[in-house]
Amino acid sequence: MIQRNLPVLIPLVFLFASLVVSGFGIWKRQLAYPVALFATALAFGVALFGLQHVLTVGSISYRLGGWSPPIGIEYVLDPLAAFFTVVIVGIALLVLLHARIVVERELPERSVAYYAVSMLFLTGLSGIIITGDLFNLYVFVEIASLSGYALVAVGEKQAPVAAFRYLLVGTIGASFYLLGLCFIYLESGSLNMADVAKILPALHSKPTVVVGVLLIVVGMGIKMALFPMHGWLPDAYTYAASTSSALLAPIGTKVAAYVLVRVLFFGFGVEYVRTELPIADVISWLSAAGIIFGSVMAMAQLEMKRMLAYSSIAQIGYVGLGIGLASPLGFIGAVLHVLNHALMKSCLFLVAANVRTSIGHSTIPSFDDSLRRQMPWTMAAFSVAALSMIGIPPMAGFFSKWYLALAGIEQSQWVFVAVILASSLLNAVYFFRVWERVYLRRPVEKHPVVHSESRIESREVRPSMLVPTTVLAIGILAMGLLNALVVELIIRKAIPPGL
Amino acid sequence: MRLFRLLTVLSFGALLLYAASGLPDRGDPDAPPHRVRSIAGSLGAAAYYIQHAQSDANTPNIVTVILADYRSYDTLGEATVIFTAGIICFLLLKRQKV
Amino acid sequence: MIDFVIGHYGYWFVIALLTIGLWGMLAKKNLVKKLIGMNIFQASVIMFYIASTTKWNATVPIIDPAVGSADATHYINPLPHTLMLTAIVVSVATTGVAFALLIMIYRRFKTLDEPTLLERMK
Amino acid sequence: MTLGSDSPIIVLTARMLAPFIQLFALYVVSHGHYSPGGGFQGGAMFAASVVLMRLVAGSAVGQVQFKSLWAVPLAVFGMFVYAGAGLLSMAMGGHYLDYDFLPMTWLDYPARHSFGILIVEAGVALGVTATMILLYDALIEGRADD
Amino acid sequence: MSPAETYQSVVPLFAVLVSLVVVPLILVSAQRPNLRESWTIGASLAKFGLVASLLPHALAGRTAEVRLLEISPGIDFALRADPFGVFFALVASGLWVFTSFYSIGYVRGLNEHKQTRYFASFAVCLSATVGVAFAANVLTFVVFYEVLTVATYPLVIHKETPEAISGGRKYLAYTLTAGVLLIAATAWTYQVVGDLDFRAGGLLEGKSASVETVRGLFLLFILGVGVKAAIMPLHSWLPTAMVAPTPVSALLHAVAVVKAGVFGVVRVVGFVFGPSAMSAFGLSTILAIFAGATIIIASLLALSEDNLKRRLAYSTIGHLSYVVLGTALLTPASFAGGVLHIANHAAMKITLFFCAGAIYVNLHKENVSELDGIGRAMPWTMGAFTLAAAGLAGVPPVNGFVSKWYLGLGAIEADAQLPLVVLLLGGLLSAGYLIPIVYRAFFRPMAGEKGTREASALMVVPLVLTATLSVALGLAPNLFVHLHDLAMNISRSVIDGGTP
Repeated sequence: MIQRNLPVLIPLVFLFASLVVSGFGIWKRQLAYPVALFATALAFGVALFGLQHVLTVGSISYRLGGWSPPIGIEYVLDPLAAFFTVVIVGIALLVLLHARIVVERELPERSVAYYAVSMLFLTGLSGIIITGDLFNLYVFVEIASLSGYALVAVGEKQAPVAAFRYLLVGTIGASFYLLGLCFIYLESGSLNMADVAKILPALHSKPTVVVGVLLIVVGMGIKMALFPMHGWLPDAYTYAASTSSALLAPIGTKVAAYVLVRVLFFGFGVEYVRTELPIADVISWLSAAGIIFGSVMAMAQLEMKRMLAYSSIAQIGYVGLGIGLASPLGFIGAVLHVLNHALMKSCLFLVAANVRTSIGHSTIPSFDDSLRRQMPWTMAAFSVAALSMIGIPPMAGFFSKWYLALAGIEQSQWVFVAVILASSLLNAVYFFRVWERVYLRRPVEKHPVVHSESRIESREVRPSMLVPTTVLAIGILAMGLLNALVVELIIRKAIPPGL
Repeated sequence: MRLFRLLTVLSFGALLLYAASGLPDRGDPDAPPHRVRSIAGSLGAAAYYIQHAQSDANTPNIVTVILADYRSYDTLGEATVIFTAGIICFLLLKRQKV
Repeated sequence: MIDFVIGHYGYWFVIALLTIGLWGMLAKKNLVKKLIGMNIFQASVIMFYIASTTKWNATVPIIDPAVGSADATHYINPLPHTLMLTAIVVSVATTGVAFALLIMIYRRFKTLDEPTLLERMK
Repeated sequence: MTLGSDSPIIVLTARMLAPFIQLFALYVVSHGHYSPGGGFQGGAMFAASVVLMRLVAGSAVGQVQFKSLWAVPLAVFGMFVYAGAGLLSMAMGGHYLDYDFLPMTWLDYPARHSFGILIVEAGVALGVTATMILLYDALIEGRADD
Repeated sequence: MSPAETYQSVVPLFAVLVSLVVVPLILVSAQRPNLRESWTIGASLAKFGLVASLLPHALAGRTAEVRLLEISPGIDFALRADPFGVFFALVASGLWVFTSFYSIGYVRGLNEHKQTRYFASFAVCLSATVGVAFAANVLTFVVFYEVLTVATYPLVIHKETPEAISGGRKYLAYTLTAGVLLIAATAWTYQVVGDLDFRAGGLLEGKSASVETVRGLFLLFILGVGVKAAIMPLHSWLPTAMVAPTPVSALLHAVAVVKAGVFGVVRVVGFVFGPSAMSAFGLSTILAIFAGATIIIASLLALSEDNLKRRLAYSTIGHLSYVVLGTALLTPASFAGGVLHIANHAAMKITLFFCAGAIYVNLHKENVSELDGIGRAMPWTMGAFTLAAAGLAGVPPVNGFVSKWYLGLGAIEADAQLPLVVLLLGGLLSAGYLIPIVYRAFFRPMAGEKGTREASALMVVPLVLTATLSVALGLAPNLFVHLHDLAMNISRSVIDGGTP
């Protein structure tokens, strides 16, 4: 029974978790966290099982309500979806493991609702990934978006403003998607992705379809913060509560990128987006611009979370670039980068959260040597993640760039290759800035303490926060060494037909 | 900046007008969404709903049948959306005890 | 030509509404007005669905025993109605969350005017 | 907290109107099979009656009719009815939300679906009612001291 | 010689890992210096032993290989101890033994801070260097090369003075950029060839590639490895990085880092492009021109530098280009000379740096102009210095002569006059910037108090030993480890097109 119902289980686990959390959490506040954590762990187990099942047995198509696809809604758990669920739920599990103390500190009175909303956020994300229906996707996009706005809003003083702006922009994005979907529906008469993929090839040149595709791409581009549509992101990630940023940044935008992959490659067909309507080219050029823009802006930031936010814009550019290249290698690079960046960015945001918990702020110019002495493990994790972001082998970050560079060279897109490589150096600049302060700058103290490392009391965060951070750092290293395994076993099987 | 916004909005409108010019006439009973079979041969959902709603669910209101049966999962999502909104308002506006 | 206009004028009204909504979101300085723009935008998307999937000489999608259900051309397409029911709920939910955010903003900054707000956020 | 209206006419009218709204709401929910209506519409109407009382009589009096505290549990319950119906059919060996597999063997095929729709609509109605009240309460909270 | 055969062996892997494994041990025993240092020494000895155990096989033309895992589809993370790799690993690990002892004397003599970090980074560096030596394909090479870059950084900024930090920045800017170019070159090669395994005689051999592609690739590769090899326009990080503690300069800037760069150049020329492609596309000429220019200019710059370590740094730049020049000439003798010079220069230059460090620890003198008469105060140190200086200038009994001899022979073989002139001029200039130091040390009166004041035995013994080693290798190039035979094998295998 479990095997047959696999696709629907993961969103359901999160949905029921949110119900339980909000229902019982009202009376027993302490219950909220364990329930949320347990649900996520359960979902992670299911996701892993699903991945294993999909890889050994094959994709699962699930007919919700028992109605076969064009009539009812279809859930599809194929290798790509299974891989994404594992990544997303896995990262969420680690972030939630880390969250307890941060949430207790930052939102003492509202932890129940906060966990309920996080569960709903994950419901939305997992639903988006597994669904095979274009309209159902919209519904889940909205669930994820709404909870995303809320996760942003419970942050610093300015957070509601950032969240409101995010809401406006995000709603435009979702409405664009809906409008584009209307055009597609009017021409194809179907909402099922596989069905649309069969119908559309005959209609490719129609202006309606072209505009529909354009609107969907723009809509999802907004959600994934593709370059000129990124305006909402920096404020949102900066002012959000630390846990929220760690939850949103690594996986929120990635899911929009996933939708783009799904819709473009599985819904509209590879040939179409590559040759007939060169939307893939547009995406890749925008992404390239975004990589440079994000990196340059990140260099100018003084606040660590803000720096990481701009860096996210750059990193989502890699994913976009891989999608835009529309080749197997580019696809591998993009999907691998989703995983790698999820690991790196969540690790970095958790580091930022640890720093905030420990010293109360994360302003880069005020960092100094004492931070390293007080929080050696956190800073070690930071170093690993930063090296990976720069793309030093054998860290994970190197390999996604490697595949993207291979893809760029394969298609003689030298500009993209140059952008990918140059951004490594830009990353180096802004991470190095932090690094140099943390490791080399002497604290400004009244009576300078020299050679007394033992005297400085440790202000390292609690194990429940430290463990996820270090696990992620180790994960970065492990993914670097094992990337070929992931690529060969999973991502290659997920390559869309026709690519 | 204002000009830029105006241009954005106008180009958006122009794009939609261009797209709408390619749409079938409004009310055309033979428009793709209404067909019994799509050009790829798959079932046209809408026609199927009209023809089978009564026999499948014993309910004459087709919209209700689609809403709560054929595409009931959508509706579950929809209910979840509204539930989410409620919890969010609870989360955002509950006064913290100072 | 006349046929084309008659067949398409409905779209044009909706498109006009869409652009108005977008303009409101982009150009208005007051956050509530932006929200109104957003609502117009969402509502016009909904209208676009409904308007574009009408069917001449067809009735509401509730089976009339006198007509039966064999011929699909007797009833208008029920699917967009269902979808838009969902979209309406989504729009309501979004508006609700937006108002919650606006209330939060107002409580903290005592203004909903964007330039003033940006001033006070610093 | 709102204080409510001072005018007896308004209060009286609202008090007389509210039960009828509620009755009509129930009608809309249950008659969704045959005419335009259903859970969302009915739920929204039901919530409207509660909100109406809160508006005219003040939030404090409104609590007598429906306690704010119960909004979240009720919404959860409504959602649970819906999602649980799906889960039940899954547990009985069908797909999620496949009403055919609901354990109601005394009903024939279309009737089971019809009944399933009713359950689901009821769940939606409960959820929407509670959520709407929740929204109103949350948005209005602390208005007096702004 | 028997045809090349490959056998599976984990020895290369252990050779890489042994110093990596001690890193946590070093970190754990931070509070107990003696234990910590014994880890370092143990690792260095073990490493040398492991590498040396590969030598007989390498001499017999047998190549140890270990394939670990696929790191990119079609590309294994693999180590191969081919003769050239063994040669370089032998040099690096052998000199690490000396440096370990010397380091202990040095950091304790100066009471340096953060000694744990120092020794840990050092161990990582050595792992990376041996990894570079044993890398079986370009991607593995890149991985270790980048690890080397990062691991060296903490050593460069060890002093944490503003000068050191800015030197570190410059170092990172150069080497990271180079790393990126190298990655690009690697990716491109993979797309062109579909294979990245190093092969004597050239990976590109027999593959059809357009002139532009090959030239572009060569440019990227040479820029990538040329930074660490300090070929002239890319050299400026090296003198700046001399702010590092002297053992670091000694080992890393005489052996590990810069030699990894030069090693990379040889790998690229001999094992990626191959002699036929090099000459067919006119690449060797370009490389030779740059190398020749570097020799002359660096030597001239060394003449005008007063800081001893910086003078030695410029000298290093010049001598690295001897190797590059030898490689670029593409004759059996010049190639062998270039390869031999890797080892010979390492032995001599490490001696010189050890001496500079000993002088600094003992007398706190850094500049050439302050060295008047110290020969009498530190006779052993300056004696060793003199020997090494003579070797760099190419005076016969010392090993520098041997490699220069082969280089000259190669130039004649290639019928190229200009390189010959450059070699001779380079030798003269080397004498020109090193002999005055010797002269000052022994024939100028010393300022201040007199008397013999050698540095601690931990420092003096290693530097005397390396000086002795230099002479010994000069007298008998095949001594102990058969470096000479090995170099000849390598040269033959590359130049004669893959079949040794």
